[in-house]
Amino acid sequence: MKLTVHTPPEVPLEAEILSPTSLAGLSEAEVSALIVHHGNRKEALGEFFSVNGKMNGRLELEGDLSFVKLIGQGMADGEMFIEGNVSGHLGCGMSGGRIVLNGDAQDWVGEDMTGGSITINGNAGHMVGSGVRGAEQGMLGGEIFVRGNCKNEAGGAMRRGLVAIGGNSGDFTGLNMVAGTVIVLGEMGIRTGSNMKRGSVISMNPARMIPSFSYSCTYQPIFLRFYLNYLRDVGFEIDDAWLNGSYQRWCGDAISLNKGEVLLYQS
Amino acid sequence: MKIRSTEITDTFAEAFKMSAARIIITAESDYWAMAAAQSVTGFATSVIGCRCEAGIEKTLSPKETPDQRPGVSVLLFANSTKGVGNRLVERIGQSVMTCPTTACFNGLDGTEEKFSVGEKLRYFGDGYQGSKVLNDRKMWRIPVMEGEFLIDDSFGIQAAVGGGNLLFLGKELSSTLQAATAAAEAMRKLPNIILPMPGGVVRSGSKPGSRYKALPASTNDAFCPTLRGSAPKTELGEDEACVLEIVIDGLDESSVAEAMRQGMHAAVEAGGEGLARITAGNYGGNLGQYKIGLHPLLQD
Amino acid sequence: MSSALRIVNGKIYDPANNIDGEVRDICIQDGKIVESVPGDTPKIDAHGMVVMPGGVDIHSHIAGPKTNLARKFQPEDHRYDPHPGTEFTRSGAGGIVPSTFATGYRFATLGYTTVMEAAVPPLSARHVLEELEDTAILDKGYYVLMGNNSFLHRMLEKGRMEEFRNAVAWWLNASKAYTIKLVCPGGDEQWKGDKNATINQIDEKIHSFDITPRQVIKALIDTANDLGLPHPAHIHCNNLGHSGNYTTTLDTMRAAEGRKAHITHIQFNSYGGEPGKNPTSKAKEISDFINENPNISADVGQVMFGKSVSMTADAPLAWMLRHVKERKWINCDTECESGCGIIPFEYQQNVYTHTLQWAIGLELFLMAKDPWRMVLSTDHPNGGSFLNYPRLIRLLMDRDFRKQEAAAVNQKALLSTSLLDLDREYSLQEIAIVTRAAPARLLGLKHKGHLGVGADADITIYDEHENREEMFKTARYVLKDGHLFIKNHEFCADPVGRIYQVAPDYDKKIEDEIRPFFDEYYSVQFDNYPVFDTHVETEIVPTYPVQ
Amino acid sequence: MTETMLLVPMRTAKQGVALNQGKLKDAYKKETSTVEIKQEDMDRLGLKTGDRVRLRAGTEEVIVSCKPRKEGKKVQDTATGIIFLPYGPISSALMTDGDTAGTGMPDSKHLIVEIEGPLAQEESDG
Amino acid sequence: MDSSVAAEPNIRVVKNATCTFCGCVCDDMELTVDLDQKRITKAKNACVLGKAWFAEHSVDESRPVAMIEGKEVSLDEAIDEAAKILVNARFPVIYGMSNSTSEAQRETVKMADLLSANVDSTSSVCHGPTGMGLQGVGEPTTTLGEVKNRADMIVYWGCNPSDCHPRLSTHYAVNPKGMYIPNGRKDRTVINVDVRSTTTTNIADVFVQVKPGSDFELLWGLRILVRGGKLNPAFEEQTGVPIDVIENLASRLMSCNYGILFFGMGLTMTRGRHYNASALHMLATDLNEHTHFVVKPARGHGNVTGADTVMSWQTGYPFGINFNRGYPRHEPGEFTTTDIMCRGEADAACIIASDPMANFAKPAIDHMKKIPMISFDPKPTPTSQAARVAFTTACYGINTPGTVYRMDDIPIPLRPAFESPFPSDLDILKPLVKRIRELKRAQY
Repeated sequence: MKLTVHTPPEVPLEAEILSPTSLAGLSEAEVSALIVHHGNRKEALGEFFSVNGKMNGRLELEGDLSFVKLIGQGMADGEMFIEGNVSGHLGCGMSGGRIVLNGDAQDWVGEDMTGGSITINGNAGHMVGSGVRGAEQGMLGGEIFVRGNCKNEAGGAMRRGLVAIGGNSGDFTGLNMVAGTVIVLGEMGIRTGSNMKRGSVISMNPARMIPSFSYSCTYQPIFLRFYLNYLRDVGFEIDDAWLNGSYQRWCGDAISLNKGEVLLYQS
Repeated sequence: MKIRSTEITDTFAEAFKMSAARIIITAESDYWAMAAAQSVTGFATSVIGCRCEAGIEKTLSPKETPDQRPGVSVLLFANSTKGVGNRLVERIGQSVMTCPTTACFNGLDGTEEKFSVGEKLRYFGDGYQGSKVLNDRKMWRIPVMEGEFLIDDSFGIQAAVGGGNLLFLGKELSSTLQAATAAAEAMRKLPNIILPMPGGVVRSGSKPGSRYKALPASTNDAFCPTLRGSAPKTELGEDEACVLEIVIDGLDESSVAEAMRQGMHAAVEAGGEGLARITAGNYGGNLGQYKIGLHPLLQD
Repeated sequence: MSSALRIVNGKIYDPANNIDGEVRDICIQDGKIVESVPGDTPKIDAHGMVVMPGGVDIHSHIAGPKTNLARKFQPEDHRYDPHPGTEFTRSGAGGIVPSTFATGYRFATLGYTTVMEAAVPPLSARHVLEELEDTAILDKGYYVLMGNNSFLHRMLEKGRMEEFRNAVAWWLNASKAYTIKLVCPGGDEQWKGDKNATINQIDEKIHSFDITPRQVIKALIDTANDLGLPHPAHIHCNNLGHSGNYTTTLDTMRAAEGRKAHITHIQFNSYGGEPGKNPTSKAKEISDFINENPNISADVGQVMFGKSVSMTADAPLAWMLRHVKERKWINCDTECESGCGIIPFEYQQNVYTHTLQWAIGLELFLMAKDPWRMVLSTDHPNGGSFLNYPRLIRLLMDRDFRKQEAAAVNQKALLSTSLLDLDREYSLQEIAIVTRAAPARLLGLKHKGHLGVGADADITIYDEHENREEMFKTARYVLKDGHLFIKNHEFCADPVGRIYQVAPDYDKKIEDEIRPFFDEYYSVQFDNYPVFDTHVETEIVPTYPVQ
Repeated sequence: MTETMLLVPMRTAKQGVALNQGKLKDAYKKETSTVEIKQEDMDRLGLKTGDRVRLRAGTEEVIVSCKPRKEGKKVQDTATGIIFLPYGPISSALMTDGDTAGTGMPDSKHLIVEIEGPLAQEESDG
Repeated sequence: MDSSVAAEPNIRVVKNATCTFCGCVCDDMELTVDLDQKRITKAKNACVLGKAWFAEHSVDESRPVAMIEGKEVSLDEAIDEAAKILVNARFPVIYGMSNSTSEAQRETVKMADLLSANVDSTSSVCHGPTGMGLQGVGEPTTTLGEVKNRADMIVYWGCNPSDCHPRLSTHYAVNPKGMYIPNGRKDRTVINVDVRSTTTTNIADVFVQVKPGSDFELLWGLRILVRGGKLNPAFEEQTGVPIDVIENLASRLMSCNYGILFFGMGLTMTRGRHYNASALHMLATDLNEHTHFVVKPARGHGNVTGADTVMSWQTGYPFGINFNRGYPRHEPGEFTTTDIMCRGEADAACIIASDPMANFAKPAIDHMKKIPMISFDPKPTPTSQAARVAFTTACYGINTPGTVYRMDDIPIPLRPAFESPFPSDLDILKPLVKRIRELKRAQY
């Protein structure tokens, strides 16, 4: 099924029903009649989108989605392909299926995610794959791939799963991490891994570490080959040198459990 | 039935249900992968005394291994899933984790049964171990003095076939040994099987039971040429003065059978006139689950 | 528009008037229950339903500074339990500590119409009163913290009991509170003044004052009795939560020396065993004492499995809990008056101590000979949310359910208690006692908790249901002051509740003593401290001082 | 001369007092358009009290006057390359990045600016 | 309760009045009021800021009570227009509140609920990140009286109370004698941590100068020491503070009897924001393993704390709240006003007693220029100038009674000095809410 924006919303449109899971089994007319929240008004989805085709596990969205929030919330299965920039909370609470976005996403991509995958072929905002405010742990599983850059707090309080950023990340990458893996192929901002308990933050560029991380050694982590190969398989450009390369291992955060690591590629 | 001058007895090898695992050992170089593989398969000729049977299946090129390093594939057999699992824990812990630069991966996908191996060995990390889960694969990273030892959390264990065998009955030692050696060499090239005995060949074939209570098996007197005159029953003809056996464990019956087929051809070629007969061991078909007939293998 | 109403055909449970399940009419006029109303009065047909007075909660943490801090620091909890507004009601957030409006609506949905906030320092009186004003539907009041009051400690130290009593009365007036609350007397003083120390036994000396907790307890129990407060001193005992604390509890109850006192969430103070080791149940010892001493009343403070928040004026206790698991922690000291600690918590069935606490609470209920003096509470949200009440009621009423639940808990802890030997099942009448009649009577709210002529027409009507949890989860009809606001389980109005306070007389000269103390040690002006009468509307409940 | 410096908007008692008089009044405008610079930096840039300087952040620029920063009496204050400007419409105008990093709060007290001065009188009037 | 006494005709003295300029909310003002001129001529006990606050809030009767598009209108007309703007909006934003009474704040949140609007206070550009720190890690804190009575260690971190909260030191924290601080200042150690020396540095015993933007690292270093660890040289490189100075600081903090960390925008408005505040909260929490330690954000406007407090009790969340879905949701960065404006999402705004047109980032101001705004302010400001509907209000505390929450959450009553011809925020909000309700009823 394909949904195309014919009238862009004037204020934020909360459309958590936009997922293959929510639309499963619905006809064009039924989908058009679904209620979305345009600011403080309830309006029919058809007021903004034209709906075409049958729903068979694959949903396509296209158009000016820059004010559309919560796309793919709680998605459990199927595939969703999005052309255009989207607002916040893409794929939040997602448990399965796959989202591919050709465009940029704003903050909170995949917050509280437990499974499935999100691929963003543009840039993402803050808190990619991060836990919600106040919570002790965030992402419990699943994969988020951002081809471009993301901003602060990528993988914050993550417990399981993979966040991979093709470009640069902002500050506090892997903040409060409980476990899991964050890979940044570009450069990271400052204060990577603050308060992390366990887990790995990996970057292909040098980074300024907070002093509560201790340098251990430079070595060749075998496990990383699995990740880099996997990223190559899903379409990231992986330099062969990274596969065989040496990485600085920084242990931290000493303020917490001190069992996390930051691995920095040494060219 | 005869191939060239060698008689093929119309009998069958009686093989048993076993459980098996395949482990992939990788390392910085062929040398270290093989060192670990040899060690991990050491002293694993027979479940009777070693609690498992293990052997090297093949060497692997970097393209064939999960981490793209040189590797060796090893098969390990025992009588139960738990038996295999426990041996893996012991042997990988002692022979792979110890060996420089190695990593150790499960080589059997999609098995119904899995056994926690890395999950148990991780405790060696004394709290510093860490796990990684990627695409449903969970691995443990155990810190060691040289870096870290990477091992899969669990290993697949599948039903397998043990005790496939061929008996080479020769007129004298040298041609019998030639025949057996050639057969073993040919068989070792095949996938999914191992020959657990030294060099693939065993001379101390056994029968179940013993006059001594403590022993579960004892020498196969019916095939001992030196006892032809004293044993109550002998299987040897007058000119059969030397017997060697090849034991084959495999992941499935057809792999074992194929190995036996190729083994027989190779033996006949190499043994020449000296190889009088090829037969196989069985217990009348009452003990094993598989009966691999020799004649059917050679018909086509 | 006539404000009369008649409820017909319902089974009435009104223990205060000895009506136990009889089918009768209830007549309502101008917010009160009356003898009769004219024949053409509108009716509610309660056929097949159970009619009870509106529920009365004697001890909950629903408003004030610590409740609000607990709200503020748990966005992750509110997030998944929004409370949408309706045409008649305000919206809010739910979770373990709901917003004020949501608190009121959710209590009302259970059939509760009166709830008491259990602990607020007087310095925050304006705050709690403003929150109570914004707590929908309910009638309410609050207990003011006095167990760690520096001025009162000084009076006591000097043996100036007359001034002590006048000061207490001044403070009750100034804060517009309902009664005196003690929380771990002396404990907060040690906490603030002695690098986070605490005080456990009631005969230890309080840091920097030459007095003991026992003296504070005795003096405040006496003062509450002497002032004739409708509800006696409401006591959170010392040593709460620690193994072996039941002796402290017994000591505290003995300190009342026969005068009226209320021990709150007593379950948390009924533990045997050695300090620092696993607790054991001393429910029997505690129950026996209460059964034999009619001057003592208590509420249970049942622990229910699941999420809770420990929020207490017992600051050292919260710090102790923080060492169990390093979760986010709030501490807030209140000058000259109190301390406070907050920490999110979760009671788990498989944990020995948690099961033991759960079982002790139930033992206390089931061993109580006089349900009028052992009333229902979870110390919301400390032992669990008030939304657990229906489940708790089912545990009390349904032995089979209790056994079934007991099968899933930590068996080592369970078997160390006598819970499985207790076959008692509460009747509907007894439930009406522990959730309505008794708390109203203990609070001295004469118009509450019963359906006799002259009572406030706060009435709950439940569909009768064999599963008592389902039955008590949502009332079909609820009336407040004769005003129907829940009809067929839906809100149809949003009546405003009262705030009760006491205003005992005192000798105004005490102000001359308190004023200089304020000038020296408080950060607010003495004249700005008492809540202005214009601040909120309250209703004064009379006191009957002992001459 | 042009240099890159860190601009820290701040509150001062004077600004607070002027705020009460009214934000559209001269006292407030004056206080919020005078940047404080460490004497050492003033000297290097060739600035005197009352000189006009241009501050540029991204696409925005403002012209303010400058004065040497008063330092604590008993301490050695080592911060160079940091300039201070009382909060107001001018400091806000230099806050060109509205990104709050998911907090609601822009980096209001940490603005990287180019400082250029002293400006000629005509230029600063224009 | 009435403590006002007539001193002479038309001069009134109000004792125990409350200054609502900053978060100290001092309630010991003695105001001399010229009732004829409707102005305060003297404010005894007030600090320099308080004096200006009282002196400058005279009444300018020439100002219209309400304006639409800059033209004078009646209050009713303006209320009607404001109600229409808000009811017609799909994403109305209500913002401000920190210079308003808690009574008005309660009504404001009620209005937001009724409108299914977005509501946010100036907290979000002040100590909002501190609130987020609280949500993340909790906070040990206190009322100011306990600081006066017990604190022998006072740390001012990234704040400058001598300029911004002058009486914080003189009245509450540093100078006064207290119950266990018999000698006042002599019994206390004052430490100032900042990127520069300020007037506050002059009253400190110890000044620690930290490199701009490295407070987080310094706090982290202190935490490591407090938790029994050691520091590596990178701490000195990154913070600019010598290791021995950090060690000395840590041991001083650990060895006091009762310590307090006051902090300000130096942490919340710089890179790291909420996490800087978290780090400070966690440092104080760690210190409680050794001694008693608390923190206190030195909050700005008179009742910004009240805004947090009121919103928390009514909605469960302190700021950045959205009612679009018929119930409150909270997400800093999403429902905070700067962000909403920068992204161009709001289609109307109601600004109560604050001035975002002067304080917000440039892109936010650009959007606000495009949408209909309503402003409540006693004085003309850039915001009131840009508003379609501008109300002139009475000044809280000077003209109107009510309750204000001090920076330590303590509610303080107001004693108005003289009557204003202008309505209070509450006086406008109540009929506005009523009008909104009518319009909404008519709409559906």
